[in-house]
Amino acid sequence: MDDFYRDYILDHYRHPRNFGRLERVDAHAEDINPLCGDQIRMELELDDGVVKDIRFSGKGCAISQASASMLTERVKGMKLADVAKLSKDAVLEDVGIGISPTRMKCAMLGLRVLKSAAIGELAGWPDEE
Amino acid sequence: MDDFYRDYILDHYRHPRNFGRLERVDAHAEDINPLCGDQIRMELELDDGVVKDIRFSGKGCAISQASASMLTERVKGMKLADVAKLSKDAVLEDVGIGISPTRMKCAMLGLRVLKSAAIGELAGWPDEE
Amino acid sequence: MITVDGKTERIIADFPILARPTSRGKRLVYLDSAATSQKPRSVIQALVDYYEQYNANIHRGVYEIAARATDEYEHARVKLAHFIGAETNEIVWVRNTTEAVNLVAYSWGSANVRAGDAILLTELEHHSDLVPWQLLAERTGAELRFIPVDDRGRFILDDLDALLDGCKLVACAHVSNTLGTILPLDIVIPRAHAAGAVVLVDGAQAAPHLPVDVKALDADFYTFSGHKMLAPTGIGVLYGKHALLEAMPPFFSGGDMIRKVGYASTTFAQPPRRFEAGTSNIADAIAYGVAVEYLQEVGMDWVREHERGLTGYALRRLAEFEPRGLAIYGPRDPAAISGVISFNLADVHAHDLASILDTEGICVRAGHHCTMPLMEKMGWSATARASFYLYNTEADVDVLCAGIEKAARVFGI
Amino acid sequence: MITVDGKTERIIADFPILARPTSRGKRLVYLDSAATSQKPRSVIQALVDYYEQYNANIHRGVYEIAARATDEYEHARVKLAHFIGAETNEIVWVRNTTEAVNLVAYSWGSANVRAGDAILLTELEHHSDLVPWQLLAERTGAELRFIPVDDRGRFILDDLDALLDGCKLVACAHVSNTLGTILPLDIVIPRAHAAGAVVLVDGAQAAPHLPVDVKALDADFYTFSGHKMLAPTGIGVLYGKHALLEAMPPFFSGGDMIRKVGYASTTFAQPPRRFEAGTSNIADAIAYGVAVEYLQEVGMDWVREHERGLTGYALRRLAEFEPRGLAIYGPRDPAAISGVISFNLADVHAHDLASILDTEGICVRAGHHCTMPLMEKMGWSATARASFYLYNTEADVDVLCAGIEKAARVFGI
Ligand SMILES: Cc1ncc(COP(=O)(O)O)c(C=O)c1O
Ligand SMILES: Cc1ncc(COP(=O)(O)O)c(C=O)c1O
Repeated sequence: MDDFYRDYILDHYRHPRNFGRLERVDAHAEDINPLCGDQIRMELELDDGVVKDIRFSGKGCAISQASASMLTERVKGMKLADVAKLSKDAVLEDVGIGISPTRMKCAMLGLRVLKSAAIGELAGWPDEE
Repeated sequence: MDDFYRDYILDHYRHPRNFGRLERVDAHAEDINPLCGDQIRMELELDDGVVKDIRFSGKGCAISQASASMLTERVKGMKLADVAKLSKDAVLEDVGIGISPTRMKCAMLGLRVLKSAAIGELAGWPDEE
Repeated sequence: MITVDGKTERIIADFPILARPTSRGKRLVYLDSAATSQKPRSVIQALVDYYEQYNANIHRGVYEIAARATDEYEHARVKLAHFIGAETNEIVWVRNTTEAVNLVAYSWGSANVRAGDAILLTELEHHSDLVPWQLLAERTGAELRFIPVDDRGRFILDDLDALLDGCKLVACAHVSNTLGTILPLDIVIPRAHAAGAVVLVDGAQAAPHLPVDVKALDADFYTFSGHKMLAPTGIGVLYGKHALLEAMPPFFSGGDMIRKVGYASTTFAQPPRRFEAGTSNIADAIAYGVAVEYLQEVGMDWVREHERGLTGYALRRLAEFEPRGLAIYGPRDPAAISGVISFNLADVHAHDLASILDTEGICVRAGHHCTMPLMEKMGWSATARASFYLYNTEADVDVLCAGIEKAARVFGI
Repeated sequence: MITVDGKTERIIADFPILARPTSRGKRLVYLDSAATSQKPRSVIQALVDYYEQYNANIHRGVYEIAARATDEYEHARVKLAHFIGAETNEIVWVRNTTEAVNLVAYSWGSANVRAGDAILLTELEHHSDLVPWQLLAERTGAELRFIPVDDRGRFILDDLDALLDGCKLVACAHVSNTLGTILPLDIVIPRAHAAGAVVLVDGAQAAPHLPVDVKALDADFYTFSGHKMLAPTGIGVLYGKHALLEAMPPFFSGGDMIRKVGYASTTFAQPPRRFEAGTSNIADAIAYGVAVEYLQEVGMDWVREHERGLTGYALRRLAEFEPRGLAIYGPRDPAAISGVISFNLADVHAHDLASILDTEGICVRAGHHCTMPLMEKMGWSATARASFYLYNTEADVDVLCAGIEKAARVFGI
């Protein structure tokens, strides 16, 4: 686990990319990891089914924040339909090795929130807020 | 335990003395051993603080029925105040050796009922029935 | 005739208590598995391993032993789900069957049962599947009804549809703990559903002894206790269809069943966690997983066949005492009952009989078996009950019969 | 400076898990006893003895092993009563603190709390002593109030009498699981009683660590969990004054808590049995008796002194990191807290800190510790928590500090 906290992880933790809120929000979702209390909100601006802009907000550990931050970089410009199909591997590729199984939920929190925003938007779910 | 079931115990079990109900009831009590379901009711006729007549009724195992039966014989003619003070030893003296600890409650059921009838009468408890 | 095949012999060797003589030097002949079962070495060892190697509180620990405890605990849930053909998120850990029934009576019952609704039970329910419904009926003004049984404890289903009219819930034992009668769920459940009722099956005596598939049965709730099926005391299962559980309000509240708590209000977790407040019985849940694994390795079909054979043998052997006043209650057909036989010897009270059997190392239960209303209906003040499990043999039945012979002699019968 | 006196060394030797290295070959440094404690060999052996020698269902069995099981089980109740200065019939077995609080909330609460009544808690309650009262307030229309705490988690009792006005119940933790703060019950209970309120004390973090005498405290209810005090998971105690318990309606119903059952109605047993429905957690209750015996032999005064010394040492050692951004929450006076310290290292999230400590064999908890509202009030999203027990030493604190040093290095602090 100690070898997980590489420089680029700490950099994303301390200087998260695409952090904040959007003016125009076409899709969003929010969740909390009840095990540790980490929270993440994802907001998306869409243009013809493509992620034009994205912001995340929340608080939590280096794993959840860094992986959410990297995820936002990865999906900008992606088709929403492809975002909805993103797999765990995408996150693991971003964050690299060393996460212990107990912390896997932290790493996947951002992905879960992003995917539910995407799937919700695609399926036309009623807005929950 | 098997040596407990001597002839006189079985005789009291099969032919309980003072079994039934009284015409005139000056004191009575009834209880159930929730562990095995044995039930005993004791009815007393009093004359100037002395047990003039007694009946017990109920159903249960040889131990509870025989010891209740013997107890009724023992207390006929006794002062109610002395009945209220009867100890376990009186019953053990009557029924003899061989009761396993698990069955002690059965042996003492009659005594408990009889004593609560006596104590209740002496203390002028409100009639529960 | 005594036959112990190699398999039974190997099973017996797995149960340390069966190798321990009683204080009088007798072999322990344990015929009270309907009250609680004995435990194989692997289940006991699972407890020792947990406490010696990875005891830690679960779900929120990031360190190594907490992770292992969480994994093993949740894996036990998977094993239990598999054992009864359920989904993992349909398995709620409880202390025992009694808690499971109460949980449903409070949470589902209070939300769904109204004055004038009917709740249908049977006449041979264990107190644990009777009193919670009496209290619910009292709280709500609902009416209790009972599927009657005949004088051998066989169900009389002639009026079932009339009984089901207006019913919100049917709660019934899969197997009677007093008589062993198996309820024909394949008849009752579809008709209950057709009448719009939800069905809770008290499987305390069935899950240990018969192959059970809750999906095939289409039970809405199914409740059972670990301690009757090789697992430790203190752990049991409430199975509920996920949609039903999801619609139920929480019951116990506190740590581990919440999503978000403020001073003023709280958001609750999804089932099954919603119903598991506070620190779980972690060790016993893990050991329960080991217990059902043991049963699956032996094979539940084998268990059922083994007990059926034994019950048949016992019924034949006990019948030899009938001329001397032994009464056997319940159905006489081993195919209609699980391995439970209630009986009385002439005028010997069941407790006296059990005490004399105890001197020979034989453990049978005596009393009302927590089915007082049934006993009263039948006019029995108490019965002796022998119940069998996978570790019992025809030799045990023979010792029982020798014990009954001794009791008859003591009582001059 | 590392000092391990002979007594602590002997205690450590009694805990098998402490002799087992982690998968990375590190010594296990267990600093999470506030979540659950480790178990001494004698407690584990009590389980093995029960299952290998006399496992049987209790109260209704006449045979030898059932008698022994009943005796040991009831004797454990006597030991627990003795441990907290209660009468035997005031000890109700439950699964854990959470169940105990819920039992009171449902049974006593539903019978006694009405719309407009107030229930007084404190701002640092564990969810288990908060959410049940939220739900009760929702059911009844009662109002929740909170004794405030200052920014170090010290109680502000200035407005206590105003808060108590119209209060039916005060429910408060004896010791905070997040900050270790000890509530001055000698002030709160008499004033609560003077105001006519009943007092439930959540003793989950106190009974394991301080000498507790419920009669001297004059608590009306006192709740605690076995697993936090050397006993197995799955067993706990609700203490209630007998007169209160006697006036309470039953909660769970079923086998073993009844006096007489008919199809239509039921008479209930006296407390404590009235509240213990179904087959109890027999083995774990017996082992709980062994656990408190162990604590009594060590001496609860010794436990308290040992932890106070250790907490003082830890506070001093942790303070060395303050210049590098380590924040210690809660009171800094070891006399005002039990052996619990919450902290954070600079901008390292508590979970990351705990994960790095884990690589060194150190077990600490990280998160909200089931006190979300307190965390929110204080503005902490998570804290790391080290908690001590009788088997911890100054050497453990030193390993912790070395681990923090490592985390600081990894995070470039
Ligand atoms: C103060 C406090 N109250 C209640 C609880 C709940 O205890 P349990 O999970 O054993 O029910 C805990 C422990 O987590 C606690 O620390
Ligand atoms: C049919 C039936 N239901 C319910 C129960 C209650 O089980 P437990 O005591 O484990 O809650 C039992 C066992 O005693 C039983 O036999």
